[in-house]
Amino acid sequence: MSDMPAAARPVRRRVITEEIAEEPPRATAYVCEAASCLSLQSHDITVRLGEVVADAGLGDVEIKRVGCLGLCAAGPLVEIAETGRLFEKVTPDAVGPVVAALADVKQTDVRAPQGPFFEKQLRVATENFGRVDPESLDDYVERGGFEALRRVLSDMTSTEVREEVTRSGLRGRGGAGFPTGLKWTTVAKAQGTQKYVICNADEGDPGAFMDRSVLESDPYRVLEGMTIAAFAVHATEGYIYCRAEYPLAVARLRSAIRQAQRAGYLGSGIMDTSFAFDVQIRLGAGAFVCGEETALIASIEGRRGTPRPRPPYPAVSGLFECPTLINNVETFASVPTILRKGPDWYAAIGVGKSKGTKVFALAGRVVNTGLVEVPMGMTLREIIFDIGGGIIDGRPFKAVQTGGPSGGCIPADHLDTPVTYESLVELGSFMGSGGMIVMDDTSCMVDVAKYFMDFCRDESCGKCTPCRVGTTQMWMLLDRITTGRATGGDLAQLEHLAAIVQRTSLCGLGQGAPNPVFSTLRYFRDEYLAHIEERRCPAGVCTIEQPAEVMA
Amino acid sequence: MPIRYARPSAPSDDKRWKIVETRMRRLGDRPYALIEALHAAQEAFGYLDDDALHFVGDTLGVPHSRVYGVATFYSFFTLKPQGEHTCVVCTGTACYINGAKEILAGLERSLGVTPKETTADGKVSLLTARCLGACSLAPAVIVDGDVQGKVRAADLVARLEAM
Amino acid sequence: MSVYTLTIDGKDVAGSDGQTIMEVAEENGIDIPGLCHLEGIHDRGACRLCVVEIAGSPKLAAACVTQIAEGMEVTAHSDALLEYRRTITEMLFMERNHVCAVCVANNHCELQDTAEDMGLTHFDLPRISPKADIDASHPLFAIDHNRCILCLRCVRVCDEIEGAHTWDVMHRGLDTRVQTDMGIPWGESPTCTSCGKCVQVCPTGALFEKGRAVARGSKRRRPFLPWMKVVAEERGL
Amino acid sequence: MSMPDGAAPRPRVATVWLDGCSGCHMSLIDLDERLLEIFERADLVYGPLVDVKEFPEDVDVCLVEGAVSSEEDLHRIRMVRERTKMLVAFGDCAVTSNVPGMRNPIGVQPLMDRAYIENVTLAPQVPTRGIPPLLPTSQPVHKFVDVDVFLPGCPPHADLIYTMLDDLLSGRVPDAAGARFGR
Repeated sequence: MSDMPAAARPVRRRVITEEIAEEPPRATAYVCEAASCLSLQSHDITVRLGEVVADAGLGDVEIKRVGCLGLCAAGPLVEIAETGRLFEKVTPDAVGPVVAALADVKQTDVRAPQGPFFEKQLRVATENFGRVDPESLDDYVERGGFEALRRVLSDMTSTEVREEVTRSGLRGRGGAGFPTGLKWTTVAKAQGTQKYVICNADEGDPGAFMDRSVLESDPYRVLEGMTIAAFAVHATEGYIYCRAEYPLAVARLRSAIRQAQRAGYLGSGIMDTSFAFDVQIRLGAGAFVCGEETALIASIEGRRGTPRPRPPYPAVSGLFECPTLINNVETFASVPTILRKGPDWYAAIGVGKSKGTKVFALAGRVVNTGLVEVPMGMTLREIIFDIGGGIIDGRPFKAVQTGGPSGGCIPADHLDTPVTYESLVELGSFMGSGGMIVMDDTSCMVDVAKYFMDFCRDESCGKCTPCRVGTTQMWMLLDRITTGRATGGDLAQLEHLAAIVQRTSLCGLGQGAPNPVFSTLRYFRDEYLAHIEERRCPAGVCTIEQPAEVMA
Repeated sequence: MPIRYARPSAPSDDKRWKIVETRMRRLGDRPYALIEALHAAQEAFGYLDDDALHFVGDTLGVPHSRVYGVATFYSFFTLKPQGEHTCVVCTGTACYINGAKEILAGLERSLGVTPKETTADGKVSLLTARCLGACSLAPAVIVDGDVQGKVRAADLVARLEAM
Repeated sequence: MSVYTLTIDGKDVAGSDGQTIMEVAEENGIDIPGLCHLEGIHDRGACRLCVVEIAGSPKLAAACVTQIAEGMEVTAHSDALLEYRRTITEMLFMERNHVCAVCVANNHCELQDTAEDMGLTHFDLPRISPKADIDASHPLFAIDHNRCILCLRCVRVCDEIEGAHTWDVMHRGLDTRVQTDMGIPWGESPTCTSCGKCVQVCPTGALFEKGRAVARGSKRRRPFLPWMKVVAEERGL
Repeated sequence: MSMPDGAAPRPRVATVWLDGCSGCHMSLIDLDERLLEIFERADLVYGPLVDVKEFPEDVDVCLVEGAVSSEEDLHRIRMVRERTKMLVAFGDCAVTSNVPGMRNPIGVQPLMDRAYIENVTLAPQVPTRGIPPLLPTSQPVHKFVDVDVFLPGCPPHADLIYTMLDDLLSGRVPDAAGARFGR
């Protein structure tokens, strides 16, 4: 894994030719160079388009590398900025139609509606996606970047900043939904001269790629959000803890930090004020548990990433035992927009206690896999069927898994539930960081529960007994069920064990590990019973052994 | 305070140790630089051998047992040299429900190794990843650093066998 | 130093600022089980046997690491807590190959005692029993990983009291093992001072003195290292 | 079970010895004179201590020593369960599989090879004739049949055995106070 994927090597080459950079181009093609499209050689498309456009003598056309255009399923994607026309599955050898469309762009053109996938979304944290060059500070500034920071540093006190964040109703986008304003206030009021801001970019949930996309598509926004937070809580040093599995995100972050430092957006005397704040990157090393805040801190401190009991909370005693603010990528990415457009604007979006928007990664057996941002309170049906385009091959929808290994599977009956922190918990699932895995009738729910349990037992740090031993025992019981060796007693034992692991584990990993079992038992108990009593797998996924002596 | 030892010298005059030394020095040679230092050593040498672990531990004043504890805790670190080629199969949820299990089984059969192992001829190392974040491309694998999306088991096996 | 009053299992008790629930309970004759806890070394809240309920908190707290507060209402014993503790004890038995009958610590074992206290008479949970090694390379001592419950008292006493930091943990999850230096055989460790503290603090028969027959109970409990507490206090731990 | 009155037949007690060392039965004998008291209140109808070939029907209490390790053990424990009202897992081997279970991680074949081939110099061979085949793993009794009372200990102390039998014969549910794994 030490090799950096080719797709992830930093792209240093600017394709825009110098002479046309002076005046605004007549037409612009956005080429998606986020990880998904890049792995389908979209960089070659950028290069090829540049060559073809130059050959065709189109001097007033710009070919621009941008971050994620969202509809990853149809990549590589190219969009004509002026008309909004989207080209899907483009190859470097067939860029002709794109060039023709660029040549046709007229001054009077307006962006046409792009269909429900785009129109039903509301972009806040991802507002610059597919618009800015993720490696260009100028581009970010041009689109309103660092305006919020300027306002904060020149016109506001730290108390006012915290009040605005509190008023916006923003809650932590990493999973549990702790009110962001309250967390900031706790850190600001904590005793201590040295304080830290940490951005949690250890996006470990399988099936979630929101944070990766934000870092790859709009890294400056995260830096701006962190700087604002640092001002609000009186911190001078920041860390971004990013997964090593995301080399492109790391490369773009490094480049963004360097450029921001040079331009005076990071370092001492930020934007000609006396405020100082700097950011360093720390790489994760393949441990899911490091998404837990105390484990993450241990990892930054160079130790084994094992969580410790709280209290004390990191807000009081965190990194190097100093007060520490930890928020996730999406939370920080939402902050600049909130402070630019005002907290009331943000609080008006969403429903109940879940304000604003949420980014989801749609994946699994859904047509439009990709990254979407929607107002809180949109129903699962709208997200999966209107935006997601329904199930592949028109198969029947069976369940959607949210919240990763601590989450649950929600069946078709509840598709009309508005998505909020509270409603998902009520359904036995969890908001989590925003992964949404759609499943059809080819998935066996017991097998899915076993998959997540396998994940948890593998990622358990081994510190506390219930998680270390209990997750393995639950996996063994699930394995018995899926191989047709189980009895009704095993099912009762599974439920008993799940309850105890949930209640007694030290950290969120163990406490959340039984959730996939609970939720599949709640909605798909008949599938469990079919495996146990009839020794068959309704979805045809599990290999059931012939009825034989039950040995153990 | 940990006892400060005399700064140890690099295990050999291999230039790559300079990279590791620089990365540690930039963080003040403090114990908290341990994971960064291990990253640097693994980037430089491809894996972490005893020399690297000793050198990093001694430079940062971290007990050897702790260095080893950290190096074995994180799945990204490897203490064995990798094969000529690497194939990383994503086992994230989206890949799982789209057939990652079959791909892995196919590779295990044809290469005769289980994940985290290298074939006897040292050609291919088979690895798994928790989630590459390439869920739209599920099932995804990384072959020698290149992400491949919507992989079919047979094609992949054929490609690896040709290597 | 301020004094707090609180209740544990309905009993009015008092303790000073910074004390843990475990300490205050102990001073007041209330027994809370715990296998990773050992007076004189840092607590880590890992075995989860000491979990207690605190009124107003939805989550359980580990008594060994939770500091008391004014007016706290602690439930240290209830049917539910007993059930949790019994199951956790059972998990520890099922994790590795604990065979009391042939263990050097038979009748001198805190895990065995805990099982008796919990009224644990048999095991229902699946047995995991991974293949675990025995390292007998040290001239005086040996470690049988089959009997290790990962309380990490050995790691902490070696670091905090002896200052050798010979012991640490390796791998994670179910594969977690205590290890010496770079995972090398104990007998080859250049840092081990052979002080034997790790053997003394081990709650089970995992760490033991060599050269005694099983039935002779070489894990005889000695008076419990009273100086450890003194050292810890001097060092402000 | 009810306390027998004068006219009613006395409770029928049996003991069974599966894969164990007989230590639990030794501990039973350690009841000494209390044995006389117990068997004034009950009849010992089957077990290594009495000369009866067939496990009888209608047994009220059966103490099972030893783990279930062979097909023969499995056959017997099922038969015992069918004919017994109160089944007691008697001692650590019956309760946890204990020492017999230590072979489980090794596997049957390597175990046999080690015992009968590798360390034997004269005509090494695995005995098969008249010997019931081993199960893949040695398991505690309750993995195969329901157990009513667990009495751990290696062996359980005579006092505990007495208390348990006294409870059972008096119609009380025995509690596990004082019982512990190992000695």
